[in-house]
Amino acid sequence: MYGLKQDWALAPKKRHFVLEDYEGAVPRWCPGCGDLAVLTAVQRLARDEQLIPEKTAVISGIGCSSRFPHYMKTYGFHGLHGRCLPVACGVRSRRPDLHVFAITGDGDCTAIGAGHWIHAIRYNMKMTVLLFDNNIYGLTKMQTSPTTPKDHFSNTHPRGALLSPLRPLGVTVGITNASFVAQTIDWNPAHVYATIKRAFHHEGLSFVRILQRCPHYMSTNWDPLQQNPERLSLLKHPKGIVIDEPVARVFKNHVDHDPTDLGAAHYMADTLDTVPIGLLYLNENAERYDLNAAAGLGMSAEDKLEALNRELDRFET
Amino acid sequence: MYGLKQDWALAPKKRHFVLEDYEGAVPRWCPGCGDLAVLTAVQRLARDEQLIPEKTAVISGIGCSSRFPHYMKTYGFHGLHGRCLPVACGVRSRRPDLHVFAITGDGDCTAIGAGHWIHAIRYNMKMTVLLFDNNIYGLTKMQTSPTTPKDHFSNTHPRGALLSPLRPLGVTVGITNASFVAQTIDWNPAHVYATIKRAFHHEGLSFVRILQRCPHYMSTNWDPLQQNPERLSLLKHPKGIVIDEPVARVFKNHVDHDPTDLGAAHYMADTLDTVPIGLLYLNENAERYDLNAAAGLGMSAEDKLEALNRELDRFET
Amino acid sequence: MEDASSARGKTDKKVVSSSKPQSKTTDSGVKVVHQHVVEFVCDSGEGAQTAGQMFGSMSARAGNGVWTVEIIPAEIEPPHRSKAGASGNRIRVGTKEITNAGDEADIVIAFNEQVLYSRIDVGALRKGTIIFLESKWRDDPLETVRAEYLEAFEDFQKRGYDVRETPMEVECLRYIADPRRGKNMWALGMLCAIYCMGLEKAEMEITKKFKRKGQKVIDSNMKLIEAGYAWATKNVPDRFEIPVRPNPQQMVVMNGNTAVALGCMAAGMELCSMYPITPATSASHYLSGAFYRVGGFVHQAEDEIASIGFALGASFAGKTPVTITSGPGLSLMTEMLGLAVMTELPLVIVDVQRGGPSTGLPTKVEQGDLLAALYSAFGDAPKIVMAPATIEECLHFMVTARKLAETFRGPVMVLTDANLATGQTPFPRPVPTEEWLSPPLDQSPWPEGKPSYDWDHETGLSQRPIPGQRGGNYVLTGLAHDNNSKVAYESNTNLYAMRARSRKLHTLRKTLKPPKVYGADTGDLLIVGWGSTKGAIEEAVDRVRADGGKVSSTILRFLSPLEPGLGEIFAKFKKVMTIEINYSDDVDDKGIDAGGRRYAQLAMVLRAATLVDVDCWSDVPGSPLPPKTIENVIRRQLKM
Amino acid sequence: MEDASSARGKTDKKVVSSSKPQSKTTDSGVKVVHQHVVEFVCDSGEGAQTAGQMFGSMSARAGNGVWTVEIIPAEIEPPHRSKAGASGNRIRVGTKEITNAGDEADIVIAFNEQVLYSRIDVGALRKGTIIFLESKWRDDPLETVRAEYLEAFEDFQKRGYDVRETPMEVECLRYIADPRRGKNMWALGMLCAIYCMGLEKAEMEITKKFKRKGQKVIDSNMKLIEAGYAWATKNVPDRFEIPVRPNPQQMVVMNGNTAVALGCMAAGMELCSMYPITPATSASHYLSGAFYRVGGFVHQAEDEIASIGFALGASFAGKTPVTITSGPGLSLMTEMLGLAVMTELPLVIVDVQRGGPSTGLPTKVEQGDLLAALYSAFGDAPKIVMAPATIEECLHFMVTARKLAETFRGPVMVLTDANLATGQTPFPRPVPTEEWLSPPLDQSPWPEGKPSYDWDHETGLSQRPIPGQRGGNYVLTGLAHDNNSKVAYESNTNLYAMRARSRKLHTLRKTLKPPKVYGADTGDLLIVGWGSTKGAIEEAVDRVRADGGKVSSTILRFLSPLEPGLGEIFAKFKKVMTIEINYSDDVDDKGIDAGGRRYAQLAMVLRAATLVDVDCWSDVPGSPLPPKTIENVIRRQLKM
Ligand SMILES: Cc1ncc(C[n+]2csc(CCOP(=O)(O)OP(=O)(O)O)c2C)c(N)n1
Ligand SMILES: Cc1ncc(C[n+]2csc(CCOP(=O)(O)OP(=O)(O)O)c2C)c(N)n1
Ligand code: SF4
Ligand code: SF4
Ligand SMILES: [Mg+2]
Ligand SMILES: [Mg+2]
Repeated sequence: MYGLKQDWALAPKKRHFVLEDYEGAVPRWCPGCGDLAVLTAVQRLARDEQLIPEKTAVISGIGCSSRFPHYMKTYGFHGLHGRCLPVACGVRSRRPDLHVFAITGDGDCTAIGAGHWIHAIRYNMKMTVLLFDNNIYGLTKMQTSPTTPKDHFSNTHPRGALLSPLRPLGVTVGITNASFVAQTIDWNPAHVYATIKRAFHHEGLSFVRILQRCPHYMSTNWDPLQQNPERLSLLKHPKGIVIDEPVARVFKNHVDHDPTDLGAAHYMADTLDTVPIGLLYLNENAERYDLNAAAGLGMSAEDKLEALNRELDRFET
Repeated sequence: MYGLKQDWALAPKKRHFVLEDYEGAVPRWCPGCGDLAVLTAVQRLARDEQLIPEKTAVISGIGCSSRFPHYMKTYGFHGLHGRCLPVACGVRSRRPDLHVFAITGDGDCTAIGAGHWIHAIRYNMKMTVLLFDNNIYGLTKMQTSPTTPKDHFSNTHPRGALLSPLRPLGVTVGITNASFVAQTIDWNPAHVYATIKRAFHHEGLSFVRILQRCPHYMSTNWDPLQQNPERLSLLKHPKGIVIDEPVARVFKNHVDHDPTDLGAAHYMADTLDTVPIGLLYLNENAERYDLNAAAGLGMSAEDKLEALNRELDRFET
Repeated sequence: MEDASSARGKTDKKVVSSSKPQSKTTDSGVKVVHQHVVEFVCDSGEGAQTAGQMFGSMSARAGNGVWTVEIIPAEIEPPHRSKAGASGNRIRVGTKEITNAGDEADIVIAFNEQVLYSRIDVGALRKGTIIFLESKWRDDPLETVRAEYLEAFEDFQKRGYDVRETPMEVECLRYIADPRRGKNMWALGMLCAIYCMGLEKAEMEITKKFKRKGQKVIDSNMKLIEAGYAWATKNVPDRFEIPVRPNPQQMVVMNGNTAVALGCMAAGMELCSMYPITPATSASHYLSGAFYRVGGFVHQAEDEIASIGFALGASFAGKTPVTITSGPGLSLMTEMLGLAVMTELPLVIVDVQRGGPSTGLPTKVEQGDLLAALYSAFGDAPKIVMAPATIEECLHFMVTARKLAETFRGPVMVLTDANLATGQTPFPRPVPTEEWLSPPLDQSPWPEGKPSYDWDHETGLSQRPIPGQRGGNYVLTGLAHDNNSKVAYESNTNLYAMRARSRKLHTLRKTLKPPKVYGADTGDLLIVGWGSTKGAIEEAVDRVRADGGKVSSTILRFLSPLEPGLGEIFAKFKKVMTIEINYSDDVDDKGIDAGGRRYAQLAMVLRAATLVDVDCWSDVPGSPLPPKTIENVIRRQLKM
Repeated sequence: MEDASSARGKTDKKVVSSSKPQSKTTDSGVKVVHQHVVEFVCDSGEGAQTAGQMFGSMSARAGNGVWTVEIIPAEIEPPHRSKAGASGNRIRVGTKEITNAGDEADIVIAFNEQVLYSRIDVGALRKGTIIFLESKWRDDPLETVRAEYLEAFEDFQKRGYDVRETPMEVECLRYIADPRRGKNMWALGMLCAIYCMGLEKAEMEITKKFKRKGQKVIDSNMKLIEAGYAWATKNVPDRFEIPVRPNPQQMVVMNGNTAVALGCMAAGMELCSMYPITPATSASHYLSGAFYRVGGFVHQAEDEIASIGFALGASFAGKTPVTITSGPGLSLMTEMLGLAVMTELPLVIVDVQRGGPSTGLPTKVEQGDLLAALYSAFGDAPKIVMAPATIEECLHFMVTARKLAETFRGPVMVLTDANLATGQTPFPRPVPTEEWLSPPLDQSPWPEGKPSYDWDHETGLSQRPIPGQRGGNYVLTGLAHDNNSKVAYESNTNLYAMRARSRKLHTLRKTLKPPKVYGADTGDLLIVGWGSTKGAIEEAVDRVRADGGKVSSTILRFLSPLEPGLGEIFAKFKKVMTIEINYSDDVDDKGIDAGGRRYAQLAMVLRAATLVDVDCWSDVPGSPLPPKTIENVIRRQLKM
């Protein structure tokens, strides 16, 4: 069955998980914070996919969004600012049996974590990466992030941000060996869910940028998109994110876009004058570093000792 | 006159510089190392442009290529591995009167320096960045770099590199606010010179990737390109790198390419089946962070003290 | 976690109250006190911070000593009526200069009972603390709220607080429609009455504060203040007076981060290259705006490595920059810090210490970065490390730091902490002069033949060439180098350069005076401290000395090099101990063998430097040490 | 730089030669010696390293003690016939176990005279050293070369070396066309004759070495060896014999980096997450290949932060990893190291120390990272720090380190250095057992209700849940947390967790024994060392003791926690001093006031811990300290 994991097949499925099985501490985000919608989507996905909680690891950096693991009832790793992705890759490397989710913010991923971002995309290890892009540093109280709109005031740029925002999708698509790049909006729970689900099933690293509301520090940031849905373009393709008609109807522009077309993906990410929603880029043939990184797993102690002794032989006087 | 700098205009040009005025310590690269050709080109450029040596700052990271500043007779900064670009940006920030060259290697720039690479490209501060890409870690004696060809043996991958190489041009073109992205080959001195000259005159950050020979650790790496010039494509355009006909004739394929066309630039960087040589991307309207970073330069001490006192007024009890 | 409280004997159960009576009552029923602590607590957004700051500001302007500190919830929008949501201000007012946030509060104004619990948890209240408690919850439409309120009310009484139910909203509703946006002013009016402050002071303050918003706003706020004043006049029997001491000096009032920022500008530094981090960032916030006016630029880099890298680039180019960070950022700067030492690049690094290790307690105070500041960079990396002990010093030390960085050609670290960063107090207005500012860029030709590191054999000092100086061309390198900055692997060259860099610390040390001893020069106990604990330590010393205890204290401002004469000073006391806000193994802990005790950070440095058996008492409560805690430590030591 | 050599009184001008005669001559004219140092130097690519290693290997197989170390040029392809280009091998052979590279060379084989100067510069030669010098340069077609050669030749004689011009190429040309690819073997043959080694040994070695290349290669090499042997038999009068001691043990021979790598595998670690850096990388090079056979993976990350981050991810997931780096990499790992301490993630970090500060002397030895290892992470970050003192320990300590990391739930740092990393010596073949390997991943259900940090109050220890363990779910966080890993800002919780982490060091300390004293238990002087200086220190102690000097030594393996009993050990000596390869202010330097001296790193730690006036002698020559240097330090101390 679709979604059936090997370990379930081995241990006949006895446990059944409900939503509460994935609910950790009570979320302490601000009222109306977009993070909450995504948390709900991930919990629903876990329930629908019947993920074994102890086989699920949610890794994050530091930021409002990076508190996410605390609100899940799985294993979690709330690490250091900017370092979500190397840690997630490390978890994945020697534990291919775990489901890995990586939670990062626009500052966490595209500022201090930018180097890791490039390389994690390139490694393409199987995991679901959710970039919560609220265009601001939330946790540290409103400093400019690389994605903050130009001229927008913040505490570090009281006369407005100096540069046009970095476009995370454009950068990601440009990284060699990118395999799955999508965008969704926190205020459309159905689309969020469909996107994360598609991302979860991708065999490689799926990168999902979520346009996330931060009512506290960026209260009107996404208003133009919310109030004028025609500023969004829903990307449609059988290989893309497939959603129900009623959900799709909310979007005024529908664009046919083949996500396997790199040039078109670049166009969608950088040039399109509306905001693309859906799967921008997909390369199912991208190389997977995790398949290498698991090398030698499961070797028996006897074999190891034998091999070790053969190594020592090389150094005999 | 083209190339005339404001400070020359102020102090009537009395000094005339010859090549030796730019020659520092005797280069200690391996015989046949491509770095040497580039050094010569930069020294020639400095002579031809009559750069004032003390007004020129050459900044680097750590690696074989990063020894470059020692071989120039200008001011130099041979800093830390991966940190060439932030330092160069810092030099530029408060000294718009200096000519800044940044010298970096494939490891220095695209591995440990990857985060700074993204952001320096985005800041687009006026400077000439030369990426010496020999597809290997030279100084530390042959470890895989992000640009090492797949399956190529190195000391860290004795059974071959695990992933296809990162394409630095593709990534750079994908970075928001990139303004000048070019590629040249160290074994064509005329093209190297023309490229660096064009880069030097670009009003913003010019990023030049140099395919660099490392006879010591990658002896046959560029042989296919050297032996089959038809594997290269010379990009031609009036806004591009203009070279003399005899130089151009060396290249078998000539491709008309408008560097201001972002989509075409992506195509050249990532999809073209030959190796593009020349200017891939140009955006002369990109925002320049250095124009902001120089804020308040040259304020007099009196004005400063007056302003300071006005600040203190705000805190009076 | 039942064990937590008994982890060691540091909980101050046997608190001995200060011995001298601190107040007397006048004929008019006004109690004259020398200091009082007032707290305002509420849900965030209810304006207690504004009102508290205004109260502090009015007191300061009147000539009182004042220390205010914000009470900030850990979350950005915490739920209402919750412990986690406590937001507000603590204001300590006194006749003399006030140097710290004090002990338990004398008066608390609370807009709901739940937020009060967070203050109770941190020990901010004592038996007898007067609480003005918003009473509207008693009649809340929600049953649960009413129940919570009643339960808490009874609990407060049981705990011995002097609870005064106060109908704040009800009273305010007479004047305004939304009392949540006004009752802070009403409460401020009440305080004016209680502390015998004329309403003119409030009016001045209001006018200053709301000038830009127009007369209408001023008037409506005044109306509420007057109402609160009138209500208290009628309903509150207590009257306190905190006498003022005339102070002819013009004062400014600000927190330590603002003082650091102003100090940067007063030092003529024009570049602050930083990455946001709590609790350091507010310094850069202020600079970001102020530099538009004073000339300069804040570079918010992509990370801390880039921020210090960018700074070092600017420094190389001749402009001494500052970077302002906190523990995690400092960790990331380690490699670049080593480069700055090795290449002798001037740079000022401000580390606003917060609770560690790791992400720790990001908004709370600790003095846990001393050893990291001294030793984090591998190899021998001698650098200057200073610690301002007051908010005023936060400003002035920046001027010194820039100068030292340039004179001694290298990085200077300035350690402050969350306590200094967020505390506010008045101090004499500094008078910046041209000498404070960095000199203009030297672009004169470099003397022919002069090496780029022309180390003076005696002092280790040298002048540095700056790009643009003709003939000064050199290539700066983190590799071992000779005095011409040429890479050199010879053992003698390496040793000579190392010696020159080390020698600079000795040169500076020779210019330093021994630290002053507070109290007598000899005695039974010398408390050694550094940084923000100064005020509380000296207040504690005063109290114990007033009782005849032979205790003195000394505060170190230089941690590297150490100020001279410590051995001599220590020798005059029977016992020397540091008091610090960081971790040390408890001396009484049975599980630790004597030679293995892990000491507090300054203690460890002093033990190695002086071989004196310097003891320590330290704790990591995530809050400043109140004078009373220190007092008790001293009394225990003196067996008083 | 004229001042450099007089920077302090550390240059060993008044070298006192060791007192005991080290050799006797047999009837057959063979001089029997207990140890000899041989050097091979040439341009890189001329094969001296191969020949040198083979000589070492033959000696080891014969039963001699051997220490070999490579001579490596700083550049990758340095010019021929240049100081900078010196490449080769130093081989010290002895009757007993050889623990260090020794003093000046007894015999040097040099393929040109210029490379010899680089050895002279570092003090590798003494009056009387026998030099076999390729003579072909005398007749070089280039005038300049001939002149250089003649000048050097005369200079060498003036310096008192025993120069023997040797026609190596001329002789080789009889057998091969390109003598640059063969004269190393000819020279090896010469050594066989001089050291009375039968040619069978050489044949065995050649066969082993060139097995894969086929018999033809073996034969042509043997021909050259035989030729060299024959030539020396005729033309070289000197014969030496270094008696062997029968050693029934099976030995392995390798350098410290390989030992570390083998140790990782023997410990059952399956992930090495690293970023290349000199001089650490070769350990990972070996692992990269060996893991294909032994099961495991080397992750070459994009930088050091990612490498330790990746490692901690794997650790969280239950697989204790190793990362191997050097100073600059360690700096970048500082923040993550703090996280590992705070969250109690097992991890082994090997720091192969090189010359600092900053990029410093990247290929050279220093012991300059001790304080950084101990204190770089801000806040209180107690961790285990160990230092193997021999190449054998490099292997075994890795097994211990992995075990300690898991038992004590946190990072364990292992400090080696460039001296251990590149030195090669034989040691008894280890016998790995299943117990050495990490246990299989525990995936059994987590006991219900058991906290994720179930700190034992006495020991601080706790068991950790591993993803996959049902019911063990927790969220690891670098924020202050309670025993359920829940974020907690309460002061008691913070203190309790800090105490638990600190307590682990005490728990380990209780299991440690006091370090052994080498020499008598009491005396005039105790030398304390750590790491790679052990061999040279003990050899120096032996020499001085042989002359009646009352000196002993002790080597610390644990730097955190310190081994117990140091105070007691120190008390039995009149004076205690450390000898270290790092910077300290010279004790005799007039420019330094007493209280201000900056001590060597271990000395500073010991002073703080014991309050004993531990002196130090340290230097930063970029090379191992020869026993003679240490001997002289000791003699000066003892006024001998
Ligand atoms: C090394 C380090 N530098 C800085 C910080 C302070 N810091 C914490 S979160 C954050 C930025 C958060 O912004 P973002 O990643 O966009 O997440 P958000 O809060 O907006 O969800 C910063 C700068 C830190 N914790 N560690
Ligand atoms: C923090 C740090 N990590 C690692 C190193 C070691 N290191 C020096 S150069 C280098 C890589 C050099 O490769 P590249 O940048 O491609 O330059 P190249 O030598 O090939 O010109 C490395 C890993 C270092 N110096 N500092
Ligand atoms: S500050 Fe913004 S991002 Fe953070 S919790 Fe509040 S609304 Fe969400
Ligand atoms: S190793 Fe390669 S890159 Fe380095 S100097 Fe030699 S040839 Fe050039
Ligand atoms: Mg954000
Ligand atoms: Mg390279």
